[in-house]
Amino acid sequence: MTPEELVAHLQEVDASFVERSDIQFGQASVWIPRDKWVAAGTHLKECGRCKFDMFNFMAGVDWPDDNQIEVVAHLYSVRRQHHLNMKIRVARDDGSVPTLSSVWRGANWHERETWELYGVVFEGHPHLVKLLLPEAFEGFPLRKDFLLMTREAKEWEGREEPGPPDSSPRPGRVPQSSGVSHAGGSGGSSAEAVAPRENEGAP
Amino acid sequence: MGLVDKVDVPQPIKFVLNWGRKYSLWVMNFGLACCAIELIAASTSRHDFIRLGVIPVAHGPRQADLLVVAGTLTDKMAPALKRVFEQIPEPKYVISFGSCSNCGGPYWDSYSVTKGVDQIVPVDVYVPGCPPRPEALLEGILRLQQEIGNESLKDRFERAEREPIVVGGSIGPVDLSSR
Amino acid sequence: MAMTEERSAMFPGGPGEGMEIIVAGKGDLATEEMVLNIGPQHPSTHGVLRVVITLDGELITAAEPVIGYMHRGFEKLAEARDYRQIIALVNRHDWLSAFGNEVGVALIVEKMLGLEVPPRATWIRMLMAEWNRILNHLMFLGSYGLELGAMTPMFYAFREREEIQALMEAATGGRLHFTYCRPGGLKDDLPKGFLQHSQKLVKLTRHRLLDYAGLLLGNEIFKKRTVGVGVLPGDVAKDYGVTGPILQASGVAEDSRLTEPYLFYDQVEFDVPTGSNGDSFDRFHVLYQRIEQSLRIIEQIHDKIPAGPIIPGKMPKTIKVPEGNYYLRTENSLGECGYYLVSTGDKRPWRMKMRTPSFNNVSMIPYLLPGILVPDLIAVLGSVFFVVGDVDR
Amino acid sequence: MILERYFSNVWALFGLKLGAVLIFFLTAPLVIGYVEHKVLAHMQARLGPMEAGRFHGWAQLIADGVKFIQKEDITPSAADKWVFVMAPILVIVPVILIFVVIPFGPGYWAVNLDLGLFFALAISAIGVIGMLMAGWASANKFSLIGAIRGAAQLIAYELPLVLAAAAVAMQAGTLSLVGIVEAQTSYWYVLPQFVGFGIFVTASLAELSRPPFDMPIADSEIIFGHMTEYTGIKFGLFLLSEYAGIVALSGLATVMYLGGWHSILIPGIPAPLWTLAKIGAISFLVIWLRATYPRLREDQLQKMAWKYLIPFALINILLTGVFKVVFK
Repeated sequence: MTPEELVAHLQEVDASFVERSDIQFGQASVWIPRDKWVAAGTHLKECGRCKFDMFNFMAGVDWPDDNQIEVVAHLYSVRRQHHLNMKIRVARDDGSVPTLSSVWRGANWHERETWELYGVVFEGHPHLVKLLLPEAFEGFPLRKDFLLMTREAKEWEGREEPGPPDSSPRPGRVPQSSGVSHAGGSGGSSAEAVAPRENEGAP
Repeated sequence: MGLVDKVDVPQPIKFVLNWGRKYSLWVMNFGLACCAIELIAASTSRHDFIRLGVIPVAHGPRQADLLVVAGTLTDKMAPALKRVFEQIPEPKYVISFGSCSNCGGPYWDSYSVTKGVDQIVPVDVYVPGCPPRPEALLEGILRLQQEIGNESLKDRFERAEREPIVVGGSIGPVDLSSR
Repeated sequence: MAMTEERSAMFPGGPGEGMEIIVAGKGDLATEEMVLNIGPQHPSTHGVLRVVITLDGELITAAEPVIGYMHRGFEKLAEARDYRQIIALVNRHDWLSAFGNEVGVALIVEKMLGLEVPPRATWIRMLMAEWNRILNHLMFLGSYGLELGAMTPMFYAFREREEIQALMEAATGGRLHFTYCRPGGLKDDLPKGFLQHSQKLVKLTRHRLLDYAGLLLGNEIFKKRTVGVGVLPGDVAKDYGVTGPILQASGVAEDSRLTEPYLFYDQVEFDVPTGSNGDSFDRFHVLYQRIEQSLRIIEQIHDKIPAGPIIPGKMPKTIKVPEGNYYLRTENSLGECGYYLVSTGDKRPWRMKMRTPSFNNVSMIPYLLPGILVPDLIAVLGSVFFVVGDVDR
Repeated sequence: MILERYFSNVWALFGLKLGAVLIFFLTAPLVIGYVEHKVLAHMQARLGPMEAGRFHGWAQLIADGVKFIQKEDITPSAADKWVFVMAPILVIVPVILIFVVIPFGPGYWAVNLDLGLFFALAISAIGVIGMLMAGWASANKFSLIGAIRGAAQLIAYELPLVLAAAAVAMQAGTLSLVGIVEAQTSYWYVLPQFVGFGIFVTASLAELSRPPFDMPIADSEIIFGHMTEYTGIKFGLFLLSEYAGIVALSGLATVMYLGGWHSILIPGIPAPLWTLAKIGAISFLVIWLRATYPRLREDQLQKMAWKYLIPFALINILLTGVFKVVFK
């Protein structure tokens, strides 16, 4: 189903499912209210037309200026070959989201990871324990207010603007402005023309 | 073991002991990340460090005497490395293989990576590179064997401060403290 | 004894199917279960995965994988780097197919920028991605034999890998991490005579593949150790979000190169090998057949590479991706490797989620392990193809 | 015995024989170990040890021995000390005793027991106790699993070993190894006893836990099995006993099936060299198996022993009996 049909289908199944929806780069995103989260999930999995049988991943996105964390659950249907982003906005400090691990088994680990990196508690999760970080680690690393200490202590002294590939001076490279292309030789059977290098140094 | 590390053994016996240790380095490959693949590549047919008498068969730390730490050491893994290092019986040597284990490498600003293995275990040879080529490991092993050939166990056990070998650096030992 | 019927029914065709396993229940002869750590440092866990298993004799009753020993925090570091610097970091996660990761990042930046990539660059990217897939699969062909006790396939696999790495090093300069992609195209063009060398190598690799067929696939002990071990039904695999050779071995022909063609995968034909009952032997056999498919794709690419530039004429000095969020999926060797990029128009991503195949593939291990013997645990762990850097990111 | 002609004093004779057996015991495993390194290497497209001892690394295992002496001798604190120390001795002594009984040529043997075969098989069963002691004493879960697997495997494969040997004893009519070799002048026992030879080699492979039966020291599952906690010279003794075991059981197989020192076609070569050549051939087969086969799971192992090897061995004894009655 195309993204528009998907959103329309969801709205007509239960109007309260979809708070807000938008389509970017051909992918549908649907904001779902907190109390309808599990109901929407079960519908998306069971319903014959959507058939979202694969729980792809779950990502958190931290929006500090409007003090919210957005939890994105990306679903994919192997049979219908279409995608959907289930999104939910939760308060930054003690936000909590009902768990989807009862609907998809793949959600179990993803929720544990999102909890330990963002601090969003998943109610009803069977085994909400640290997954990636060591037990003694405090703080939620992926939040914007968690700073990388080494970068604070010493700024990265490498080049700030790496620029396009050919402009960076590398020892032993023939300066490109002379138009000599050190690499040519395209496909054996295809045209033997040595490819002149067009990008003679970016403006 | 009681005698060898207390008294300075005479030269001919020391030569035989060093020769034995030099040509029979059983490797405990502590493969963590991408450098582990280059470590395996160094032990298989093309770069084959078994020719040098370095046998990669030691699976357990008890039978090993060369610990090659290859890859990114994270804070969660550090106690495991400390325990494995302590399980290896004495005259043991450590090669830190790859920039991640040398100094944290491309993850210099990560919150969960230990910046450099030498905070956990004393390192004898540093092999720079990300990942270093297998030939760099071979050079590291050769220079380690060269040093084993003319060292004396007595001062090794007193942990006399020795300059670590840096592969690819200047021929002589590089003074790391000044950097 | 209720315990006995229930146990032998649990794994038909598994070990001790005929044997009556008398397990003392509670009360008088209750045997105590032993907790064993297949620890972070173990010869056969491909790096640093730890599985805590509770054993009853040698039969596993429960298994809990503990990961995170290789967690380097890529997603946080990606927020502190700009798009060209991310490519140098991203290929250090699935270190067996590093180029696949780079292509993913380059593609998502080009898609959101709406950048037009010259066709030669796209074809070379496909060529490198397929060679890199073969490198990855050869590594697992070798290491799976080693886990079951056969030492020789590992050395043959690395003999082939050295040949292919020499070819890729000629173009990119790296053996394992190529950093050859750039948003918009490639770093350099192919060196002279690269394609002839690549054609010769395709013939050599195809001829040498027969060694593995003879040494492992035809080996009765190998079959005895893998057939019927660690059976993963298709729908459970989909439920866990498992993708790649493991899902294909369970009979689901899901390959994002076919369902959502990226690069020029719609202009080459290849088919997706699938297994019948999803056991360890099928997973290994599917992996073996995928190499032949990749060789087939490479041969088609050799005739289709046009001449032309490898980077668009005018590349901006710093790349600023327009505002928005998008998820792009690519078929890396171990499964679907996708990037979810949220950008606020800055030169650094606001949030870059890396969806790695191994994380989901490893998450289904607690389903596979209970009820099998310890040596089967190693056979099953080996056949769940994962790279730990991919699992922990 | 050749030496009896020159020395009459019993103690001198005893000393010399003991010296000969010990020298053979120390050199043969080193040769076999070195051959294993090189053969495996060339089967795997690589060179194998080249540096130790300048010419093609011939001194690699001597370097290993010199290194093992210097290693720190660790006894785990939770281990019970005496059992831990005694285990390697109990594994290595039976192998030395087998060498005492094997005849290498007419007159080239340490002792000509008229119960030679019975003695050799009984002694080789003691290795199990050493393995169990090692596994139990090192207080390590992996070594406990390894030891128990080893014990189950060795007991299961003791029976086919003895039954195959019984068929040979029946064929030759004597239990003395020298007698068996002398009975094979006209034809080698490998021809009529082909099934017995297969069973004997398979069972001896399992006895030594060599691939494809190396479940007890499955290095990818339980690190080194019962040897996990051993360091230094104690581990060296275990390794030595493994290689010496190959030589011992190949020796037994040569004596029983390949006609000991009897030559084929080329008469000129002295007798002991024939025995050594045949021992080398069987050892090469054992090493070759290590390069090609993965290891079996231990319940498949047990199934193979109880369901296939033992019935075939019994049928073999029946056929030998019929063969003896009909042709004698």
